[in-house]
Amino acid sequence: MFRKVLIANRGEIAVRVIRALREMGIGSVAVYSDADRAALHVRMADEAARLGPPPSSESYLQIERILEAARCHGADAVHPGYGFLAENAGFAQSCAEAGLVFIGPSADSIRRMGSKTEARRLVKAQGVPVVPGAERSVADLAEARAIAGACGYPVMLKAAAGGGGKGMRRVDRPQDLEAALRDASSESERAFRSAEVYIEKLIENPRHIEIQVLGDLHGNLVHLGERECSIQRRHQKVIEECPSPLVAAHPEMRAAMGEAAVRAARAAGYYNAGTIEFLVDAHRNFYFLEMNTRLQVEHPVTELVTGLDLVKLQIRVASGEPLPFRQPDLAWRGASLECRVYAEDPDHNFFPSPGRITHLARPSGPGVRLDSGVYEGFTVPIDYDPLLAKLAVWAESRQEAIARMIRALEEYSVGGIKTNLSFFRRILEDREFRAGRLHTGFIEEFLERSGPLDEDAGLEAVAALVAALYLRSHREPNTGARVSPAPWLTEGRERLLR
Amino acid sequence: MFRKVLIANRGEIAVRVIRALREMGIGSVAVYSDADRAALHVRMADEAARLGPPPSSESYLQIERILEAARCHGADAVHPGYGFLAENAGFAQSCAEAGLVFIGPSADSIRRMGSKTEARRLVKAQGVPVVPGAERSVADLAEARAIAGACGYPVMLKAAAGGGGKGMRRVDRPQDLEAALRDASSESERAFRSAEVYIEKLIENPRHIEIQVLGDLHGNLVHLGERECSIQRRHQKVIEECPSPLVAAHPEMRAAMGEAAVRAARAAGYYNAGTIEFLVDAHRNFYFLEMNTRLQVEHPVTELVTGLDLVKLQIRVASGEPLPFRQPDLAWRGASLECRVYAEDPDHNFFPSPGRITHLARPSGPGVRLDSGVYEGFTVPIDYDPLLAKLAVWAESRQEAIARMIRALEEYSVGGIKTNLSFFRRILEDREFRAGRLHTGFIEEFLERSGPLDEDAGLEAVAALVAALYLRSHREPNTGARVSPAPWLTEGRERLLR
Amino acid sequence: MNVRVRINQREASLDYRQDGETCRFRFESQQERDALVALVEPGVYSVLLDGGSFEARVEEDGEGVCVSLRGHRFAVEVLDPRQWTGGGRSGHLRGRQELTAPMPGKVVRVLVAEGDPVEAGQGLVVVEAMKMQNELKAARAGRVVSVAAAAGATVAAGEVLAVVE
Amino acid sequence: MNVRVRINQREASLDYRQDGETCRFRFESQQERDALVALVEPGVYSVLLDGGSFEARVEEDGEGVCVSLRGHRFAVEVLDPRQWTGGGRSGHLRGRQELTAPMPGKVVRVLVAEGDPVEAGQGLVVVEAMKMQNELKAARAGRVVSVAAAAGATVAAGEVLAVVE
Repeated sequence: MFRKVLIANRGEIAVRVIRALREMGIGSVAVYSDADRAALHVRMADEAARLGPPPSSESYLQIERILEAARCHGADAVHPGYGFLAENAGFAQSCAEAGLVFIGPSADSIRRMGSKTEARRLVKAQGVPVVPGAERSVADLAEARAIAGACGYPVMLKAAAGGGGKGMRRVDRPQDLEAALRDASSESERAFRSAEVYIEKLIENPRHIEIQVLGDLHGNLVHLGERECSIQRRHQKVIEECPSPLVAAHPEMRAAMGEAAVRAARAAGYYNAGTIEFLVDAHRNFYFLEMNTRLQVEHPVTELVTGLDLVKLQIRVASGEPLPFRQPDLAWRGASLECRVYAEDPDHNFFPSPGRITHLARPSGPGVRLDSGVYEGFTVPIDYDPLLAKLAVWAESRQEAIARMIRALEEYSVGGIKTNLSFFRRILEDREFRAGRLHTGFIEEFLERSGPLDEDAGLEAVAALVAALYLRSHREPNTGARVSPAPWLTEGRERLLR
Repeated sequence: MFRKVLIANRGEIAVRVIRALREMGIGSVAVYSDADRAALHVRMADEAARLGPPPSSESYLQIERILEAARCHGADAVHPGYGFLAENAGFAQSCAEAGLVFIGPSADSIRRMGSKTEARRLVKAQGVPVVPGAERSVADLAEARAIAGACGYPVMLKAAAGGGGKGMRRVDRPQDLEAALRDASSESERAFRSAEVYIEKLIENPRHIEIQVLGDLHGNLVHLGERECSIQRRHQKVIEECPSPLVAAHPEMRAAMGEAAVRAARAAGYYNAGTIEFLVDAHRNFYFLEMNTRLQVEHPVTELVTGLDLVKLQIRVASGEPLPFRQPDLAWRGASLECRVYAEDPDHNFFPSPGRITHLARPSGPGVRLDSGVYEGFTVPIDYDPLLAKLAVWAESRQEAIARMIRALEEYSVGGIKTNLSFFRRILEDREFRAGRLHTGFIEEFLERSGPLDEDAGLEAVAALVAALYLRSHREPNTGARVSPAPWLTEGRERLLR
Repeated sequence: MNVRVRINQREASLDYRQDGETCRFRFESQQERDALVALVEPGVYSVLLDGGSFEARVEEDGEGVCVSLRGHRFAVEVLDPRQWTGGGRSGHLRGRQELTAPMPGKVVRVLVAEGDPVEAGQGLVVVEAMKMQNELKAARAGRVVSVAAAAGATVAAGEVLAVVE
Repeated sequence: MNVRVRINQREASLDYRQDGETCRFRFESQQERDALVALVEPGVYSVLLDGGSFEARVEEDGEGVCVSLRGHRFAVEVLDPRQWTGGGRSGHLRGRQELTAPMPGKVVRVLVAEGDPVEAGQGLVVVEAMKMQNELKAARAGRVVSVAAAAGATVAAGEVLAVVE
């Protein structure tokens, strides 16, 4: 087993890995940019190394500095988390060359699955169904037009090196293709340093259901069941769950999708943790979408239902241990949900909201798991993803898990910055959500059909009283006119959310 | 199902019940004394009613005021939690007479099991083994001498109405009997308003292993497995776990003890949640000790391992629902530990330490469950039990659970008052504890054999530096001599912990 | 104390007097009632009223406060009765829209120039923050009278990027 | 700044100077080193030293502070060099024991009277707090010179209950 592991990441996932290492008795080395000197992962790690200035290009993406830190601190392995360098084959390669174990798949597997077009070819050859579309990136606009025309509109543009919804554009009409291609390419270039984009047939209102796989260095490869991640906004997952309500109603889907996922992973010579993402259409046909060759943000829902610790298993198999179980040993119990808590303003078109957290009340109690990367007093930097924390719950059934999540959300509050906490409750109470009728366009539809919240006159009186008491003790006697909120913001908010 | 439930309790258990009610969509009514106006259970409940001044005799033990509050607020059921009136048959009776459902067993079951001597007779008649001793309370010193002599010293004196370690005394020699009898009687009188005490043979270094039972109003009665609670100080449980390491090594014990527990409970016509406590001797013989006719403090370890929610099940069966499972449906997964976090000073003979909590950092992340009744800024009253919170963990194995608990304890800190947090770690790292060699005298033995902690010279330098920086920014320049800590306290501490 | 409050855009009257933990108050034409109010944490009030327990969390929000209460949020301003003249002021600003940066970030693209006519919902400036590009749009139709934003510039929250009239 | 500290009863020297986040210091005869020290929460310091990350939590504890660090606790006092004369003071107090209430509570029983000789470990006063009875014991043998506690009395933390010499 390793003696010391460097975590090439920040935020909640770095904290998650540090916790696992601590429980395993393995030393942890955090890395940080200047924006993160006081971040929770630095505070919690046994050791810490500075990488550079705040921009990730000068810190968390600096392969050489990370390897240098690992050397200086005597780490023998590197955990990449998700994002940043997690799916960078060059980084995995560099680790290996520096004598460090990369806690993840081989550089070769990352490379093969990292190119979305090669991945499609690879898994298609194994008989895994794929979404109709091109097997390779588009060379130019003319080729794009040809492929899109052949698939039939609407189509999706996707970054070949992509993930996490970046570099994606839906195109409904031929005349929108040029602008969308330009946007997707430039976003992909910025996010992944590759402007390559490919085209797929758009499946209308699909469900996003993915399969967690896990393999060791000895050829054992199992799947840990599915997660449904259909609740997305701008292609970013917002709420995830296990089991998928669809799979729960059609249990044979788990084995079928699991078997396809293992076949796809095996084709890439895959080991360690990875995820095969599928789109599922209205007829329960599933199509390979892509493979994420790393730990997922939403791995806790699988952990809560299977009782496994994916991060510890990643570390164990990376150190050469065989998987401690086989496929038939696995069992799924109860239901789990996860909400991704972002620093963004749901009342204002989800604009990011970095800044200092002046107040933080955190949920706990039965069945509640909070994976947070922040604390009261921390300043959320402007430089990175706005994910603050993940709130996951487990309960015996989906309905109980929903009730528990709502209860936990009531206990959760973040002050000083805006978060999407209030938004989750609205979704969780939605009739369609509760019925499990999910699809990737759910949130857009929901925002269109849901009106403003009813206000309770009884609560209004309490709010007015408390506000008056607060302001009397916090404000100078007011002698001048107050400035009202800019009508701009007020009206924009109303319009955008309608 | 109930519309609204009054919780006749305070602290973490009131919070626990409120959370369950909220998740079930049932209204909650908190009650509070003047010391608890700002307590967490009052803040979290939907409604709240004042009972009276701080002393529990004038507030949480005031049956009439509680019933009046339930009436005023339109509650249709009462959850008693543990402690206070939870095992008061008169209270259960009064609830029934007031048309309120008492969420617990019948007054008759409480009465039969509440008298420890009657309980012994009852279960003995069912063939459940009991500790040798008297079947009834001792009338006077002469009778006590006769019974103790017949059992053979050492013996235990126990409050007939007792529970929670109060009114208990170990007597090793005949000449100590008189003083012990006086102390046990007066402590029992104060705690339970009954001075009755009975005598049992003392089993040397027994393990305390208890069985959770649960029954509905339709005659279904199951056991939910065991909890080991051998880690006690002054007869108060400190660390509990499931499975018991002994039972894990001898799995046939669970069925045997479970079957005996169900038999004992059935003899009392028992329904709702209850616990049969057994002492287990060195030869794995188990003896009925007593039945707790209520939810236990340590119920979370059973919940974590069985996946059940005991409080919700209590509420469901109280409302008349049948148990949703039968004995063969139950399964135990992984291992769970619980630490009881008390406001007490482990460096100073565990003296209670009420006061204002000036700082609170709480553990979270995978497998960690915190049931807390306090918050930063809350003043822990002097009037009640010093239990602040319960920290429970779940993991795949006992060794992993121990490692996880240590990790969680590292994340946990309470400022302003003293707590026993630092003490847990010392036990959890103990070789005997890790080997699962537990008995009820464990802590006393441990305190005798464990030396002072090794101090790390590297850490000393950091501590000195931080202290200097802190003091420079927090203190006036010091011009006079400082007063050193009283030698009294310092020496008392060293001696007592040796 | 008798004050006027604006609560979620609606104006209302509030009369209250505090005596220790007890607060006797009347909201609008409702009955006069006694609330027990305790400040339990900075900015957090526990209110017991008519048997109900309410936990209200107050946060500064511009000139007013935002009160979170049982999952609802209320924007509340207490209006100075001497200054309040009945809504004339908000009318005064109605024709002018100042496009401000809602968060610190970097201007990626400016989509309009001075003098351009814009439609309601038209994108004006794209700001990147926290790895996401966010298009700031016009709330109403009008004409761009000034553009302060420049591509590549770093902007602070609240900074004016453009003005539309 | 050169100070003497008493850390867990042991006296030691500390020389340090702070320059922004960097703190150059020397503890005892150890090598001079640079620590990066950040105050991350009130009373909580993040210290990076020799590649290690240390989180230290400081709490007031009588005249000194208690520093919690990686599961260890250190009682630290910074001694005023002008006043420090080498341990004479603690000797001065050695013969006298003041029995103080370690927590607020109620005196249940007083087990000794003025003039009684007491042995080390002998119980002097029983105080009830938080539903538990706690016997306060003599640390060393001596004679009771005064008893301030009375059965039934409520006592505050730190209140002197008895004095033994």
